[in-house]
Amino acid sequence: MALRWSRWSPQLALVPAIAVTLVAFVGGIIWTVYLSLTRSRRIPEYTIDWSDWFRQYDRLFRDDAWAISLQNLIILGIGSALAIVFGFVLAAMIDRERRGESFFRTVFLYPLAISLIVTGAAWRWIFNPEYGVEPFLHSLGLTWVNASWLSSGETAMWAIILASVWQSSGFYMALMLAGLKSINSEIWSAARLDGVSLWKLYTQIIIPMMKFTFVTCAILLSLGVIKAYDVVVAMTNGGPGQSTYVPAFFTIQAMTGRGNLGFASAAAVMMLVITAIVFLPLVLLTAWQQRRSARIAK
Amino acid sequence: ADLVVYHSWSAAPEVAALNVLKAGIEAKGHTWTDIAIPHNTGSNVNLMSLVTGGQPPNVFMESNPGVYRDLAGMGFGFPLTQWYTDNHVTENLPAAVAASIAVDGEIVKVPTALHIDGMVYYNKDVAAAVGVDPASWTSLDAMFADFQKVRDAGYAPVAVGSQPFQVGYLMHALVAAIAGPDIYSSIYGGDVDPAVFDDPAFAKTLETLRLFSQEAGREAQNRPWNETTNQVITGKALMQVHGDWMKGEWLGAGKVAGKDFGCVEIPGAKSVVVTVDAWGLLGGVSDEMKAAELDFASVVVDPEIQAKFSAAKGSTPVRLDAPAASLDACSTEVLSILADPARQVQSPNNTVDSDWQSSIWDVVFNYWGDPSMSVEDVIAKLKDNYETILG
Amino acid sequence: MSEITIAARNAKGEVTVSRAPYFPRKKKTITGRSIAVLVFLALCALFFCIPLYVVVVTSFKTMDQIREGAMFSLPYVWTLEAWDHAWNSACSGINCNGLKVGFWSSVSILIPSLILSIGISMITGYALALWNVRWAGAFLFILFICAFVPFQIIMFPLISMTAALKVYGSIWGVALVHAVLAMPVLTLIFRNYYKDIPQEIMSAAVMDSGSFWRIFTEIILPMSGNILIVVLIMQITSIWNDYLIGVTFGGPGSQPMTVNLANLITISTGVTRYNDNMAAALLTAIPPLVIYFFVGKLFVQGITAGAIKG
Amino acid sequence: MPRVSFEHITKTYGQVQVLDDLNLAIDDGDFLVLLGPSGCGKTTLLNLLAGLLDVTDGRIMIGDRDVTDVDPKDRGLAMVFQSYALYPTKTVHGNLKFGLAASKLPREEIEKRIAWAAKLLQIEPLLNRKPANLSGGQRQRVAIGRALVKNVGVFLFDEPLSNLDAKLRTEMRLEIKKLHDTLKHTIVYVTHDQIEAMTMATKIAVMNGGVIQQFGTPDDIYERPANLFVASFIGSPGMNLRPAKLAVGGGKVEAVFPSGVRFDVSDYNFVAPPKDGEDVIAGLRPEHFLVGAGDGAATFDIPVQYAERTGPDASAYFNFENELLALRVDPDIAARLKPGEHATVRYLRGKANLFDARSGQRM
Amino acid sequence: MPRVSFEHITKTYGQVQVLDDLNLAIDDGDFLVLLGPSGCGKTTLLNLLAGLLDVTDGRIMIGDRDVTDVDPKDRGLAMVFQSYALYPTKTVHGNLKFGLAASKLPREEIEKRIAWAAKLLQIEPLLNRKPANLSGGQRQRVAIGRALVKNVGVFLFDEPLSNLDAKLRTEMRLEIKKLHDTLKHTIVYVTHDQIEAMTMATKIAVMNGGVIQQFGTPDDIYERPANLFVASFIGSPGMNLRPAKLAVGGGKVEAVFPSGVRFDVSDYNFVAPPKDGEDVIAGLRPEHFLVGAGDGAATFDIPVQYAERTGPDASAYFNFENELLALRVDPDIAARLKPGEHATVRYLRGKANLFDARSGQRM
Ligand SMILES: Nc1ncnc2c1ncn2[C@@H]1O[C@H](COP(=O)(O)OP(=O)(O)OP(=O)(O)O)[C@@H](O)[C@H]1O
Ligand SMILES: Nc1ncnc2c1ncn2[C@@H]1O[C@H](COP(=O)(O)OP(=O)(O)OP(=O)(O)O)[C@@H](O)[C@H]1O
Ligand SMILES: [Mg+2]
Ligand SMILES: [Mg+2]
Repeated sequence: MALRWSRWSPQLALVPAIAVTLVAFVGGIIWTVYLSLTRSRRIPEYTIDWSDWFRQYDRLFRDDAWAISLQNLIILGIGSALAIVFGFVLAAMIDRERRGESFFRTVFLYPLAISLIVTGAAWRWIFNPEYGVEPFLHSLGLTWVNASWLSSGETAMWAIILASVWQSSGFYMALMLAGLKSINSEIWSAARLDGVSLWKLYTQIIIPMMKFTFVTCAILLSLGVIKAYDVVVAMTNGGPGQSTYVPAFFTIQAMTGRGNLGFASAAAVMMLVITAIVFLPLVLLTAWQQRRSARIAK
Repeated sequence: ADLVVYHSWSAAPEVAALNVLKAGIEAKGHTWTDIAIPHNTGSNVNLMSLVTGGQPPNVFMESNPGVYRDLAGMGFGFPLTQWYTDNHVTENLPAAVAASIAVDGEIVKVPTALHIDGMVYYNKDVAAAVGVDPASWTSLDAMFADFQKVRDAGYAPVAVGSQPFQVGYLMHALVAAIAGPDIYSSIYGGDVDPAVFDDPAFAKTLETLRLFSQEAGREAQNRPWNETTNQVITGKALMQVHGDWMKGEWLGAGKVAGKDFGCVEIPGAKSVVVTVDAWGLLGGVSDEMKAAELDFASVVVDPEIQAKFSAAKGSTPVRLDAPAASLDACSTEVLSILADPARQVQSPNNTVDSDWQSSIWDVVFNYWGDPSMSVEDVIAKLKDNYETILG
Repeated sequence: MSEITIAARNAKGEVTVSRAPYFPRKKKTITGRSIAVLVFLALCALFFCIPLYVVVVTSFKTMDQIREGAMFSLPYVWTLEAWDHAWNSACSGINCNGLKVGFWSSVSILIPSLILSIGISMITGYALALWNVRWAGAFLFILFICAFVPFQIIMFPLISMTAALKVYGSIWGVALVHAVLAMPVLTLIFRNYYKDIPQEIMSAAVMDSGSFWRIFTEIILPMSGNILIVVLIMQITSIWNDYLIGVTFGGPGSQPMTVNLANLITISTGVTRYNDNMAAALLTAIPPLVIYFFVGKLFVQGITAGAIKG
Repeated sequence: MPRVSFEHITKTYGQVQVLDDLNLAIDDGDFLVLLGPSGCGKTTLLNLLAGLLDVTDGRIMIGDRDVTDVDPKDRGLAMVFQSYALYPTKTVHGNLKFGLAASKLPREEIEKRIAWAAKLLQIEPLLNRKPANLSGGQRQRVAIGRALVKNVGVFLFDEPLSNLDAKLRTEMRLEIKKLHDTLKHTIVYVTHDQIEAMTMATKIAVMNGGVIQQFGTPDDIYERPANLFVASFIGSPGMNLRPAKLAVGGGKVEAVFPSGVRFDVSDYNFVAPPKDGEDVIAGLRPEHFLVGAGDGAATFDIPVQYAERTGPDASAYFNFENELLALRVDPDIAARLKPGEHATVRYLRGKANLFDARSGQRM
Repeated sequence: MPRVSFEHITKTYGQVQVLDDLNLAIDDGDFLVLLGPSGCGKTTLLNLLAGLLDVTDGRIMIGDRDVTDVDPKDRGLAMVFQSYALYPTKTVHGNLKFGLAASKLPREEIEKRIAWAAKLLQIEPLLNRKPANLSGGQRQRVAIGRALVKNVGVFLFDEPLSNLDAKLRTEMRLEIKKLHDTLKHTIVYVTHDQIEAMTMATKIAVMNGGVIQQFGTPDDIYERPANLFVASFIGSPGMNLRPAKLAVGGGKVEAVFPSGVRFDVSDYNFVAPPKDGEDVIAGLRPEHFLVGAGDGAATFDIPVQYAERTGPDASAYFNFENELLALRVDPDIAARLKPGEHATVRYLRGKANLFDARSGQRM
């Protein structure tokens, strides 16, 4: 209901947020887009060579590491989606079996509290071929196991995915738990009475009912994936070779390693473009769904 | 005055060396505020963001000439040529040092430590046990020829760490050693000439690098250089080829140069790469602060302090007139190598565009980690990068 | 009337006494499916604990034992040396005063950052959700987009902006950047939460008082318990664990503990002193961990209460 | 205590027109009930009066004051909401006090008023509890108390009882009515429950589709519905509405049903003289039927469909012209009515309602 | 269609005992309504029967089968839930079909049953809609349909109408009743609405605090409540309950109220012979009073408090021994009752209820 109590205070209260949005975000983005057209190195230069304004992007598109970054972004996205699946499975089990709920919840959530800079050390060590799980497993006689994932470009991404799934599953579990708890308990009763198998119940009823939660999770997840930086620094620092570059890492690397602000800006702008491509459909989907559910509520 | 000192050192020998300087500064009545940002977390951008953010440090460790140019452009330049002449420092610097502290003909840096980027440090106990003498190697071929013996005795011949920075340094040291100073300068000098990539000597360098890479096992992935060094120190490996700052690690482990470990240049090297760690001073500040910054400079280049500093850090003094008594076997070796100005080339950090340098690192590191990549691929890639970055 | 109910209840009481169970049943014990589920959950929990276990165990070991490999083994001797060293004498740059220095600067960054980031977002969310403001829809949409903007894209402009505001390199600079970066997401979260406050309560409050701030402090703020817990936990962990913003925007003396930790872990002398590193890592992680263990329940409750929605 | 009037009020939400040129005046001390089906605009009208919504067009007066653009808190009225809208984090005392937040009264005066209201509503022992710890009825009283302490002349209630169970609802209904009798405030009360409307109101405004269908006393509304909407909306079971044709002649006016049954409406109070052959709708209340032969406006001999007992009463459904005809009967009689059997029923004289078949207006 | 019986059922949640040694048997084709206040254990009892909860002690039989440990889906019953619990992701057709998921019926049989139920419930045009796009009444029908297709003998309903508005509720009530009349299933129906209970049930079990207070036909329950709880729970306005003392003598039995009014209960059907001086509670239904003098069990001359009209009826409240006495009166009479004035009312013979003041049981 649109109410009439509009006065100055609420408008004034929005000023800081609007200022931040316009200056820091909108202004910042415009600035970065501008920089991406210049030849800025360590410090910004504000002249644009219009005859060759596309040079940073041109270079970016021909850069192998960028191509790898994009490829890894997709791999990471698909891999991290496991966190949602895993989170759902955990939530479903906790929800069904109430015993030990708070214990499991705490255990599954704690990785969220710790920076990967910290646990990255442990993970690196776990994957270390001299000290890690591999020698441990080999000593148990499982000599065929290869658990030194960080040592090779083919498997390093797996390790990164594992670490990020480990870190974020708990959060998705919490969201899923919330979603599950909001399902009318009578639906479970009805299904029991109907003798519906658990598999059918989950796949045909519960999961479709939670599609809103899943979309939320998917948005948060892709956000995390696109912004992924810490996990790469902590696990591999981009290596072996450049096999675990991701766009965020690439961008920072372009700024710090290469000392090339213009190039880094171009990469950052491309990240924004990717974000837009990934999210616009999701945003529209959510908006549409919300409108629809609002209509149904009426 | 309170000097804000920005650096990227935090290893024990490094910190010990900084403390030598700090004592000197404090003796002059100044205080030292420390900002330490570790290597490879983007130190120079962080320096630039401090500058952009309006909180520039007074003294900063930086070699990259581009940074000095940027700073001068922003009004923070601090020309020192006159001061060096007035204080009679210039005449006591080795040629390589003198060359590296000037940017566009003007001295702007304060040299603090001298290193050779590609030195062979070997464990004398292991050498004795295996029965090889690195000092006798006259060529890389001779060196590789001995490796089998080392392996047979159950040691790793050479310790390597698969990190972009270690591989990048090894690469340019090898270019200087195998391809020689001219080709080196055409790649890592101020003016890059892509034509030299086609020189067979460059291809030879890459092939040699491949030989080194074959010594890297899976566990070498991401192994920090100090751990690499440690493999030699603890006698797991015979030797390491790296910047001679690894001497700091040896000293830190209580070992003595010439007795526990030996050092030689890369066998048959045509030239060596000289790294000069240097400080920059911030211009555009109050006169009082300028005086304090110059006090810092005078402490750094003071011969006595240089000697103590080098002993702590494991480097070689940047002055020829540092007290000789303080030099250990390896520093002596370094100074003797540096006696011939024609065999010295400057570290890329002093000369080359960081974008270009890091693109070389990327290519070389990929080559290192990917056995299927051929020498031709590397050359093509480098040429391509040249087009993009400098072309 | 009350007498009457009591009488009825008495009557029922008498019936109860004189009865014996006719069809007693065995107490049901745990079912097979429950066991399977619990076993699975326990295995997952085990997996989740591995890294923490490794870190904890290692931090109590001596270097000698660490060199043997066997990272899952328990320490032969439990020693606090590494903890002591990490806390009191680990070096970050030239200062060898341990992590305790960074700890306090982290705390002093955390508090203003929390206040600023939560304060702005909360009030913005409140105004957007419950008051009639112009262009609210458009602004929300922009915020939504901003929530997706990667930090990297505005990092450099932010440096210049904080410099222009003369807060670069200070605690306030770091706090401001945290507030700016968190604002879009937090605002959306608060707004969604406040949207569910019954319209009638706002109507009543507007008729009773009409003051934006008064309604906020007296009515809305006390009703924000759930969401505040969730947001506080999210923000504490993300601010505490932040490295990039601290290292970029913190000047001398206002760099958080994570920078010390990175100094310690990235470069260390000779052999990597895993025990020191792990102890330092744990020390850094303790505050958020403690918070999770103690109020993690409230966190889930808050989420369940609808604190976070799409 | 002032008179409240709506003058030519129009309200649109975006494209949707919810109220259209509505006029309504409430006298001082009146208990006006706005009654109507869901979505007819009752809440909208109330919110316009409270100032929580802006009118699109028109003017709202309270006493002599044009309050159309006055801030809600300055209109001098108090409101009780459907869900009570108590501030959940404040104690009862705090809730009452916040109601006076904007008044800048001295402390003692505030406390005095709270004490007075608490006493009046018998919530003194609850003053330190939070709303969550109160029963539905207690919450209701606190909500009323919050309005009372404001000491204003006009009270608004938006379906305040619809969340309560039947028993409590009856009790609270009585309490509100007693309160009105004691304090004589002007009250505007929204509900869609006709029992509430009938029992409490001094005036009822029946609304439908944003238009006031009838405005009058409860008896007016029940006995003389102004049109078919009001006729069918009020009463449960509802009025039986059946098409018929007027037959005027022989000093008699009769309504003739399609089946031929003749219904004597000679004593009906026609607004305009009845015309022979006119199409009408006859409205017959279930409770005005009697079972058995005797004097009446009409006599029907029709089959029983079924009867149901609802406690003190029973309803019987007959088949008349292939539709159900609802009657209210005595439970004892209901028990005797067997589905399928015919029974004779008659309708009381003077109780019929007649509506114009085309306009739907009362004749 | 089988008989259902609960034998010595006990149910505890953790420490809380909700049902205690409950016995109840429902005949084939009965429409049993479980009626009671909120929290009395109605849903618990229904869930025990459905197998959604495990009994703590006792036995449940359906027909000759002990189903105490049988899986819900194998008990041969179907349930309609309060919130309908339709599967929101399936169409109406899908919902009906999913209910048969476990039954392994051939496809044609399933479709045949769906078609039959859809036709019966008139939801054929809705088969392809999702529940979200249905109105409350339509959802209700689909929920019933889902139960119908299962073709079982026993139907359970858990407050299926409590989410609907009053009008729809009346309609649905009739539909369910018609369905029962047609199909003659055994139905167990939970509600706390007494009108629902009275109109639909063939048998009512009134529960309170986990104990069955009375089990009987609607008439039994209404006319002859077994104890004070039932007496006060059923009826609106509720039965007037007043303490009195029995006076036996002179061939007459009288209940004497504290104020001295004597109430003749000679014709009362005592279970045990009445004793002189015994303390009793007299239960007087509001509708069994008549205004005016005449023959009756007792005559009161008492002051009017107020009267309210609820549409077809009116209630009048008198002051009798300092408490309100509720009467149901004709609206016309109510209009003549002026607050404060005295009026004479009498109570019909043979309609009083007497309860033992100590045990609360019917005498
Ligand atoms: N913010 C809005 N935007 C558009 N239409 C609205 C809005 N608020 C109400 N309406 C519409 O206005 C009409 C009247 O709404 P109102 O709330 O006044 O009804 P009501 O009589 O109070 O109904 P109820 O008995 O259900 O409370 C309804 O059709 C409703 O859908
Ligand atoms: N899972 C449970 N744990 C503990 N107590 C419970 C549980 N479920 C119900 N109860 C308690 O058992 C009693 C009976 O509950 P039940 O749901 O059967 O009541 P009901 O008669 O259906 O009430 P309503 O009319 O409100 O639906 C209540 O006091 C309730 O608080
Ligand atoms: Mg309304
Ligand atoms: Mg229930």
